[in-house]
Amino acid sequence: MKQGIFEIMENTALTESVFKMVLSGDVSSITAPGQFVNIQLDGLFLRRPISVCDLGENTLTIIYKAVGKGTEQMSRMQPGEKLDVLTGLGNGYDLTVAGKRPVLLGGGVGVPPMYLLAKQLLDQGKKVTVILGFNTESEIFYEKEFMALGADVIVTTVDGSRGIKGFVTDALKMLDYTYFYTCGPEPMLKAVYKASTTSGQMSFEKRMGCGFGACMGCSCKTLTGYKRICKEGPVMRKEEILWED
Amino acid sequence: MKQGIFEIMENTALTESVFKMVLSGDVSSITAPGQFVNIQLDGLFLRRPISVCDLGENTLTIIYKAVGKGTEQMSRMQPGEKLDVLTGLGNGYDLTVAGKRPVLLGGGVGVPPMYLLAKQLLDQGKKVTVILGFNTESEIFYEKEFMALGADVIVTTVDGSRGIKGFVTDALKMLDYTYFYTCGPEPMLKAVYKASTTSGQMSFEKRMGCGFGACMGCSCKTLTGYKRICKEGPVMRKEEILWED
Amino acid sequence: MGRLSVELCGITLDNPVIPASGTFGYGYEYADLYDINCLGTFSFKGTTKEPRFGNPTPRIAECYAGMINAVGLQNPGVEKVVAEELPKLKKCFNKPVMANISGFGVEEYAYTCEKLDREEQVGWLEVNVSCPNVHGGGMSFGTDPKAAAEVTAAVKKVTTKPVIVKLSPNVTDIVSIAKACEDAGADGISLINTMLGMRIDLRTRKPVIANKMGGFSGSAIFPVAVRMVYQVANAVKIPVVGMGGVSSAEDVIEMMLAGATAVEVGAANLVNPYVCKQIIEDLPAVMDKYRINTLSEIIGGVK
Amino acid sequence: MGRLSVELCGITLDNPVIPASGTFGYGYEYADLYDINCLGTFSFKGTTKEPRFGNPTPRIAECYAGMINAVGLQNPGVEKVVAEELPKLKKCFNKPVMANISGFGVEEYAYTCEKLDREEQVGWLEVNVSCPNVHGGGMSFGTDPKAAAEVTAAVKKVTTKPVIVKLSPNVTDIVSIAKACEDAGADGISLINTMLGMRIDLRTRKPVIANKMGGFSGSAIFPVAVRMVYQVANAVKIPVVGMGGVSSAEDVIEMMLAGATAVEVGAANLVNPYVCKQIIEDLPAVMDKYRINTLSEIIGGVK
Repeated sequence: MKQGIFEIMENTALTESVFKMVLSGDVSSITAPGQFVNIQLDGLFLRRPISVCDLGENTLTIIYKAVGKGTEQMSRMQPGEKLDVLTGLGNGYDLTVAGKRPVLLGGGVGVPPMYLLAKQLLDQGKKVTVILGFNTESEIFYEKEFMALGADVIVTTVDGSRGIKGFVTDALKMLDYTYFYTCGPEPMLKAVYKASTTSGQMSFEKRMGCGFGACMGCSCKTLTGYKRICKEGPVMRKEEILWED
Repeated sequence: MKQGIFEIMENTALTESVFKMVLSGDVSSITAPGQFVNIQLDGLFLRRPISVCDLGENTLTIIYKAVGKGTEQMSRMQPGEKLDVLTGLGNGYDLTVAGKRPVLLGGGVGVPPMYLLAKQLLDQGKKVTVILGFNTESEIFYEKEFMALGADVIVTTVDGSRGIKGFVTDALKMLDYTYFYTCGPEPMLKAVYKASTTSGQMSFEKRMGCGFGACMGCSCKTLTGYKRICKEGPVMRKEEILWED
Repeated sequence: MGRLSVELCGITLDNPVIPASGTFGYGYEYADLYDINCLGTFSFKGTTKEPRFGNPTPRIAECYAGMINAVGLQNPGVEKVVAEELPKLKKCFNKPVMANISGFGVEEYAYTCEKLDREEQVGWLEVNVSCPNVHGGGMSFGTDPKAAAEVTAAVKKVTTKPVIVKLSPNVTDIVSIAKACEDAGADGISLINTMLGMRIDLRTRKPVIANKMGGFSGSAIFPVAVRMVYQVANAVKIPVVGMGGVSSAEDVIEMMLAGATAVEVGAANLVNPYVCKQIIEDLPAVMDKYRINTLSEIIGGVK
Repeated sequence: MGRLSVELCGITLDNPVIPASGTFGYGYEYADLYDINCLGTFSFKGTTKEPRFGNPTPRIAECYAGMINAVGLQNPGVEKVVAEELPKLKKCFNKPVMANISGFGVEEYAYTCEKLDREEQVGWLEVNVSCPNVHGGGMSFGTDPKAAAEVTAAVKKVTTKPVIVKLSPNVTDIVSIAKACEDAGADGISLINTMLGMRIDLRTRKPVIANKMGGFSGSAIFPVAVRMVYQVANAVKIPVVGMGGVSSAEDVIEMMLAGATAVEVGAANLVNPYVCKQIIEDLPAVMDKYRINTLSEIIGGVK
C-alpha cells in the first residue's frame, strides 16, 4: 500500500452514468489485477474504493458509476485536479491457476477489473474469453477495448437489446473453459458460482471503512475462516466461499 | 441583503499577513461604508464577516488579516475562483453628520472600512484627515492609497518605527475636527471614545453567527437598548455606547 | 392535500419544513429575503415570561460541520412578544405559527403558555424543556422524565392548543423522557435540541464562548438526531417533529423515514438564509428520484 | 523527558498520541506503513474472553465529518491474542501497549483482564464499559455509575497494572460515572467512546448498517468530546485520556488544554493511515505557534 497524490488526466463519460478516469502518479504498489484504490474526496469523510481497470507506467485507469455523493462528485472533476489516493489495496486475482482457456465474467461495474486481468492473461499467451453482462444496450461499455486486446468478447443484456439475451451465466453454459474469474453484483456471483463447472475466483464488494485491513468494517465468513474483503479479499477462491443467506 | 456568487479578480498580500481581495459580482445591496459582507468557505460551517474597503460598479474590495482557519484559507485562493457572499450587511456609517472636517481613525484591520468612507466624504467636499494606527512599520498598508484619495494622512506606530510614536489617540489630540469615525480593536475604540472631543461613530467587532440578525449571536447592550452588532451595528454612535467592563 | 403536505397535531402543513426556534427570529429578517408563506410553519424565538438579554458574548463558536451557540434565550419577554412581535408577524405570515416557550420553573412555563394560548396565530406550543430547573438544582427539566412530565402537565392545563415538547439529546435514555411527556398529555415531541459542546481557543487558552459550553448544532449532529427520532417515533403514538443538522431535501426525507411527521431546520438557516425555501423547492425532484409519491406516506417508513 | 512527553499512570510516553482501539488492529497493518515506535503507545483491538465475529455487514456508514461503525467487537478472543497477536506485536513495537478489554458480564471483564495482566508488554488495561450488560437487561455498563464501578472494582482485583476506564458519551451525567469509577479504584479515565448514531439509505429505505444503529465518530463529535473531557478532568483526580474526533496537532492541544493527559486518535486513522505520525511530527511547530514549551505544562490549562 502507498499513499500518493494523483493528477486527473482524463475524466469522461462512457455511458449516461459510467465514467472513465485516468490518473497519473506513482502506481508501483499495484501488483495484481483485481486490486483497488481508495480515493479521498473533498468534504466526504470516508475514502471511496474503486477497482483498478488498467495500468500504465505512471498512470492508472478506473471506471466508476456515479451512484452516490462521492462518485457523483468525482464525475464532475476536471483534468488537472488532484486526488489523494491509497494504491495497492486488496489481494487481486491469482493468474497462475488460469489454465489455457480462462473465461472472465464481468457484470456492470464489475467489468473494469476484467480489463487488466484479460490484458495480463493474454500477455501470458492464454486464450481468453470475456463475457460482459449489462442490463441493456445503452449501458454497455468497453466492448471494443476488450476486443482490441485480442480477447473473444461475448455481450449479454438482460433485455436482449444487444448480444445474448439473459445473464452472463447463459453465455457461460455454452463455453468450454479451464478456469473462471468474475466480478459483479452478488446475485451474479452466486449464479456464476452455481453455473460454473471449473474452479475460479470472484471479487466481492462490501461497504468498507479504511480499505486496508484496520477497521474490520468489511469482514466476511469463509470456509477457511473470517476474512476482510479489503485485505484478504476482494478476490476469493470458489472453494472458500460461504454464502450467508 | 443579497446572496451572490462572486469571482475573485485579485488576491494579493499587502503585508506578511494582510491580504487584499477584489471580488466581482452584484454589489447593488451595499449602501454605505462600514457595512460588511459574509463569505462562505469550503469546509467551514460559519461564514466569515469582512468589512467592505472599496466599491466599484461591479466590484468590491476587502482587506483581511490571515489569522484563523477561514482567513488563512482565503489567503490561498486564486483569481478565477468563486465565492458565495452575502452582501449589504450591517448599518454602515452615517455621513450626514460629519461636519466640515471629519477625522477618521483606523487601527490595524480596522483601517479598510475607512477607505470607502474617506472616498465618499471627500466626494462630498469634506476636508478629511485619516489617522492610521499600526504596531510597527512592516504592518503598514494603504497609506499611499489614502493619500491618493486626497486625504490628510497621519500614521502612528506603537514602536515609533514610522510616523508618530504611539496610538491613534496621540495623533487625535493634536487635531481640530468636527466629528470622528473609527474602526479598530476594542481597546482602541475605548481610547478614542475617551480622547475624542466631538461626537462620532465607531464600528464594533464581535464573533457572529449568521451576520444578518437572525441568531442573536452578537448582541450587545447599549444606552438605547439591546442591539445586534450585525444588524443595528456594527456602527454605533458615541452617545449610545455602553462599555461593559 | 399536495404531495408535500403533512398533518401535525390536527393542523395541515403545506410541507413539513419548519425553521427551528432561535434561527428564524420572529420571521422578519427572512421575510425581507423571500415570502415566508412558502414554509410549512416556523418556530419563533424561544420566549420566556420575563425579557432576557441572555449570555455574555462571544456566544458563537465554529466547529467541524457545525457550530456552538450560547445565546441564552435572549428575547423581549412574552408581553412584548404578544404586543409587538405577533402583530408585526401577522403582516408577513398568514399561517399558524409555532410558539416556542422556555422557562426556569414549572409556573413560568405555564404562565407563558397561557399568554400565548390566547393568540389566534399560534397553532402549536413548542415547549423547550432543555432549560435548567432553577428550583430543582439547576439540572435541565429535559434530563429527568418526572420534571419533563411536570412541565408538560402544567402547560396542558392552560391551553387547548397542541403542545409539542422539545427534548434535549444530552440524556442516557431519550425514550423514557418522551414517554413520560406523552403520558403527561403531550400532543407531540420535537427533537433533538442542541448537544452540549465546547471549544477552546488555542491562542487565548480560554473557551471560545464566554459561557464556556454551549449548544452544538449543524450537520455534524445529524446521525444522533436520526437515531433519537427513530427511537422515539417507535416508542410513542404522538407525532414526532425531527430536527438536528438537517440542511437538504435528502435530510428531510431521511428524518421522515426515521419517523418524523415534520422536520425543523436550524443552524443551516444561519449559513444559507434561503435554505428552507430551497429545500421546499428541491423536495419534489428528490421525491421523484427516490420514488416517493407523497411525503405523508413515508413517515416512519424505514424498514 | 522531551517537549512532547507526558506521564500516564506512572509510565512515561514519548508523546501523548495514541491510536484508539478498533482503528489500529494489533498494530501490523500500520507497521507496514511506518515505524509505529514513534507513537506514545496504541490501544489494541477490543479483546473479549471468547472469539467474536461481530455484527453482520454492512458495518460502516458515511456521515457529515464522520462515520458510523457497528463492527461488534470482532476479535480472536483473549487466548489467541496472548498466544499469537502479542508475540507478533513484540517484533514491531517495543513500548508498553494499551490493552483494550470488553465484556458482557463482570466476570468476563475480570477473566480477560487477568489473562492480559500477565503479559509483559501490556502497560495499561483500557476497560471499555460501553458494552451491553447481558445480565443487567442489556443496558450498557457505562450508562450506570454502579455497573461501571462494579466492572472497575472487579478488574482492579485481578491486576496490578493501571486500569483506565473508557466511558460512553451517551449519558446524561458523565461526571457521575467517571467519579464512580475513580472511587472504585480506576487509575485513569478515557473518553469519549463513540456516540450512538443512525443513517438511513434513501434508496432502500433501510438503515445503512445492518445493525441499524452504531457508533458515530470522526471530527463531527469533537466539541462533545472536548466538553466531556473538560467536565471529567475537573471532577476527578486521576488522569484523563481524551478522544473523540481528534485529527490534528491542534486538536491534540485543545484536548490537553481541556484536561487530557494523553490523546487518542480514532476514526482519522481510517481515512489517513499516516495521521498519527503526522500529528507527532506537526506538534513541535504548532506548539511554537501557540507558545507552548512542553505539552505536560498545558494539561488542563484552559482558563
